[in-house]
Amino acid sequence: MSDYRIEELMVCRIASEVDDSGVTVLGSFTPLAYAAYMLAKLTHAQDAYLVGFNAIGMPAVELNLTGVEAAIYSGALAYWSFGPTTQTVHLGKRGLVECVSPAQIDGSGAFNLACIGDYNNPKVRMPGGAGSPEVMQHYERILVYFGRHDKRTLVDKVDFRTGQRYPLEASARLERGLLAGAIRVITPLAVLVKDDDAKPFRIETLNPGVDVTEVIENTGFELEVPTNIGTTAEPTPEQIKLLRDRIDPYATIKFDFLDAQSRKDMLRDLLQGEWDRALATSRENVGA
Amino acid sequence: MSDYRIEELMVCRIASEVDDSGVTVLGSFTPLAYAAYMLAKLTHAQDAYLVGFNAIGMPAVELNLTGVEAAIYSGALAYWSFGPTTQTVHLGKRGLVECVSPAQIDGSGAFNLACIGDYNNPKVRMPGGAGSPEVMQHYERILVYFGRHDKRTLVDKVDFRTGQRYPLEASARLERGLLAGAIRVITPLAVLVKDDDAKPFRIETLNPGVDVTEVIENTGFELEVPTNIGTTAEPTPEQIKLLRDRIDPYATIKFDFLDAQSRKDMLRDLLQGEWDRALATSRENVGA
Amino acid sequence: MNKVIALEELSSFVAPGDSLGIGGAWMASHPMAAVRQLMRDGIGDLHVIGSLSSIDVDQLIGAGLVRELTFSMVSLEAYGLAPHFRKAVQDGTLIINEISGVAINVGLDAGARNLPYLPMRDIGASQLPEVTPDAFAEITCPFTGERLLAIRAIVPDVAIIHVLRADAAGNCQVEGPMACDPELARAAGRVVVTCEEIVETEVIARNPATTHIPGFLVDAVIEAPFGAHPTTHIPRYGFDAWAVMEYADACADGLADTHIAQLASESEAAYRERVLSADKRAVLTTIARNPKTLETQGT
Amino acid sequence: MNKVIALEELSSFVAPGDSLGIGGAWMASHPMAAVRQLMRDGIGDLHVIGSLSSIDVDQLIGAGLVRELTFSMVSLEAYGLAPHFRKAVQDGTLIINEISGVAINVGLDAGARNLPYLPMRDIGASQLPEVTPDAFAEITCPFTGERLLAIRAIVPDVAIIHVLRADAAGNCQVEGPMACDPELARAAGRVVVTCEEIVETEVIARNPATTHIPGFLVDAVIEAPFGAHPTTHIPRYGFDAWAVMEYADACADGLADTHIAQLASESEAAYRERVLSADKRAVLTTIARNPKTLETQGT
Repeated sequence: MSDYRIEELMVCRIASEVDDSGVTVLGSFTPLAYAAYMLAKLTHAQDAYLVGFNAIGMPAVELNLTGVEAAIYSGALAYWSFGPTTQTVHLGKRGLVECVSPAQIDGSGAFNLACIGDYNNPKVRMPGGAGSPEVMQHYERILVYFGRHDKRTLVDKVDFRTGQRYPLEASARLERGLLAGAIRVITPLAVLVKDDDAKPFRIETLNPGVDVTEVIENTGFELEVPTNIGTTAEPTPEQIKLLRDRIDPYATIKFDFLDAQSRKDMLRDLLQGEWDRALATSRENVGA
Repeated sequence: MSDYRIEELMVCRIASEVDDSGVTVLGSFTPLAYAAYMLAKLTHAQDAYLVGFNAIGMPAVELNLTGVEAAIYSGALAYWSFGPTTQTVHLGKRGLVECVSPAQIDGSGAFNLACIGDYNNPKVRMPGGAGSPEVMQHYERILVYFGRHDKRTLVDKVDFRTGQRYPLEASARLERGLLAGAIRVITPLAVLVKDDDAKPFRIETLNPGVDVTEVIENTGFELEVPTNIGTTAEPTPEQIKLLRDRIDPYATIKFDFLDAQSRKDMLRDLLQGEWDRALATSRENVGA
Repeated sequence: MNKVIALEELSSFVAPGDSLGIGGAWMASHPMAAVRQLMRDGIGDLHVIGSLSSIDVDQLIGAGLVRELTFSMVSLEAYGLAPHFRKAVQDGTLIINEISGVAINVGLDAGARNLPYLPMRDIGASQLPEVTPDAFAEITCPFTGERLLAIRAIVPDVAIIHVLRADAAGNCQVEGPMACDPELARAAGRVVVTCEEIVETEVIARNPATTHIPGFLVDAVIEAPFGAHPTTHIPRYGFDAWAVMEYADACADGLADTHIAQLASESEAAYRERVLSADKRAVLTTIARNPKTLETQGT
Repeated sequence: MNKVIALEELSSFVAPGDSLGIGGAWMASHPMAAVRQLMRDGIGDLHVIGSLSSIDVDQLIGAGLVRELTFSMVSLEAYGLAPHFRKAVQDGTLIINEISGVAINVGLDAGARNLPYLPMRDIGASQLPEVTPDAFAEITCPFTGERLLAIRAIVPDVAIIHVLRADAAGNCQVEGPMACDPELARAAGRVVVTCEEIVETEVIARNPATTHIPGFLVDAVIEAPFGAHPTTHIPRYGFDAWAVMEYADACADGLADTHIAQLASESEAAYRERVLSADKRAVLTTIARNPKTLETQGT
């Protein structure tokens, strides 16, 4: 199998973490993560319990820009406000997989969603971390993904620690009443993993065709480099077909891999398509 | 107006405390209290917000032994489990009127629903207080009622303090973040009130035809006796009509005023009536 | 994910010695079919945790299955003191942890949140913290310096709860009294649900607002029609006060052991056959379907 | 009890200087009609409290009405950084209390319970407690000795929340995203609700399970169709991404002031007339009514 795009490989790697042993909550609209959860639900993890907004047990949905909320609610099995959801899932040891895509991560696992520059006098103020500090600390499987792998995102030290899973050692976590589980960083080049505060991130797998040097040279923090490093699994034809035909027919997952201007162009195109389709449907319905 | 029974006067006195300024929650099945809340809702307090079981904003219901749950749910405006209800209403300063009918009360306002005799080696173990300790402490208007007024119930010192509203002074309560409001004891003889820990219960009103000496002689704790004591308001003809015709057509409110054997007889009679009516309705429905 | 088991398999989920949270409150929605199954199987040495308990807990005590009881009330309401509870406490044969009713909810809430305690403002000058010191402590607010009451988390090993309908994955819907069942389900280590009816997931999705216990909290689902009987399960059936009065009378007449032995010796199907005559079923369902509400003019 | 007021009377419930909780989350169900009314009335010096904020908070900042902001996120998501929020923080003209998102829910929950704080286990090695020290403290469990995080109660003077339907007494129903609106309603001193539609109480009673905010919590009810626009209000209308993109573009092109001035100068009816063409309405309602779900074989 070679006919796949790098974002599709990343989607499949994320999807492989999703199963039916816990609850996975959709956060801010992050197409790559959404696509991965839907792919899991359409393949190996059909019983995966997903939560979107306040829709508990949401169905699998097609990705698009304007209709995701409606789809998430159509077929949901329960409605909970954030209170019970955060208490029961996020803090109640039932959170399974979390994907976060921060502006920066460093070798300690700290990530930054707050600011570039000094917190009190920032060069760029970013949105803030929403529930990511808690989620990063309390869920079982933490996946940090990036549309690019370079020293501007994988940095020596984050400008601000919005969150940091700590401690990382399984025994220390269990002793504190927390779920155990590593942090993984998933990028266009490789998968990195960290499960011990005293040790650096380790290269877990290299994406097909990527050389270990390329990873080291583009990472701003120290890496442990095992002698034998496996290759990240390639998507299967079935996965690619599901992604392109059903889950993400308009290729929204490209979003995280584009620069600002291309993103804007992509959004405009996607929205034009959604407008046209909705208007056509509306006229059909009137006609019917 | 003289054609009323003492329990009807007590119902009307309790009803007068209910208005639409807070939420009143129905506790264990206590016909006198239920009748009072329904009477308020059918007269001066039509917007009173009542909660029964998990039915938030329940309708007014007819009193009976087997169908109250169904009626409470029919026309309810929301469903909440005990969690949000107790947090928001009981502890959240929204509880308005609470009626409790313990085995004993003493001059401090302490009441007992646990045991006669020593707690660790009781002569009679009673049911326990359910949520009454919190309710007694957190609601605004506390009404303690008894089917009889004697020194076995209004005692010098309770055998066990299931609950005690403390402190009672409005200023001390507000300082502690609690709602202010007095405790009232409502009996076949009189209404007693206490709003200051340092002072005894005061006779607020005497029921029609009751002499102050009778109250003092039948009360196991010290009473403050003002020089001028008013008379408890008598029920109006409209109130009596509503109670007898609509709210409590089978006179369940007598229950608290009977001895054990009469209670049993009354329950048997009431249940026979409910069986016969339900069976007749069921056959009509089959016939229809 | 198919979590459906037979009532007879309940013992795979409740072991002797367990702490066991029992759902329902007052005379409503107690998981009585499961209580009867525990009696059939003789699963004993239990630490039972109730919210507002009645015949459910009284029967388990009567069957000799309860070592310890955490409770705020055990009562047959109009039908008298709970006879076995009363006797066991008076005889000193039952360890009791008496906790105020709202505090039990707070304790379950703490358990649900993976916390060792939660604060509440206070319960006045009650003596309960004195007789149940393990449940209550004082704590100071780190922001305001106020003295508050801390309630220890309650985390039952297993909870059994009765609901109206559930799918095979354990998504549970309720349309009548549910007590603190959702909090209990969140707090417990394992959750077994009995239901009036097992339905397809599509039925659940038709009215998600009534799903009070989502499937991810549930370990086993048991279909048990009239599973709350003789307590109510609105909107299906009203309160079988006749049966509860019969129980109270039997206990008062010294026939408690016979009554309990009967329950323990027959299957659930035989129980329904014996106790729920055609007339009784007609009466209980009619009561549930013909609510006597009173017109008011308010909003 | 009739609590219905006109949108124009909002200023009777929100005063300059108030702390103001704003409902909704991400791009869903923000009370935008009320936000626009605050801009019309120029009610300023506000301490805004959001959960997961977006264009609602950004516009209020743009209109110069926000003195202080308690938040976990302000974002236009795919449509970029929230321009006025970003500028105000970079320029140092806004007091910010940045709190993690779950902790905000915990703080509101504390407020709802009349408590000065609630504990949670921890948020890892985040720096937020360092930059927002008033919101976080350490506390020790009096039972287990565990170190926990205490979150200070959040008690807004007033909350504004948008819902699907409400009756005149303020019983509110929601069938789509509701964020932490119920918790916000319980925590706030006053609650103003805007709704797509005011209905009779009988309509509420028909499906009580969807009533997430009971009337006793609510002080005023305002009918505001498309009151969450341009954010979504499921099941009525989908996300007007076109309008949000236009807002982002206007701000990027230096036309923010004109854009905000336009919103502040027109009535809500004029806003709907201007922004919601027949085609736009058709598109937004079609999106809401034609959910694109994917068949799976799981349960």
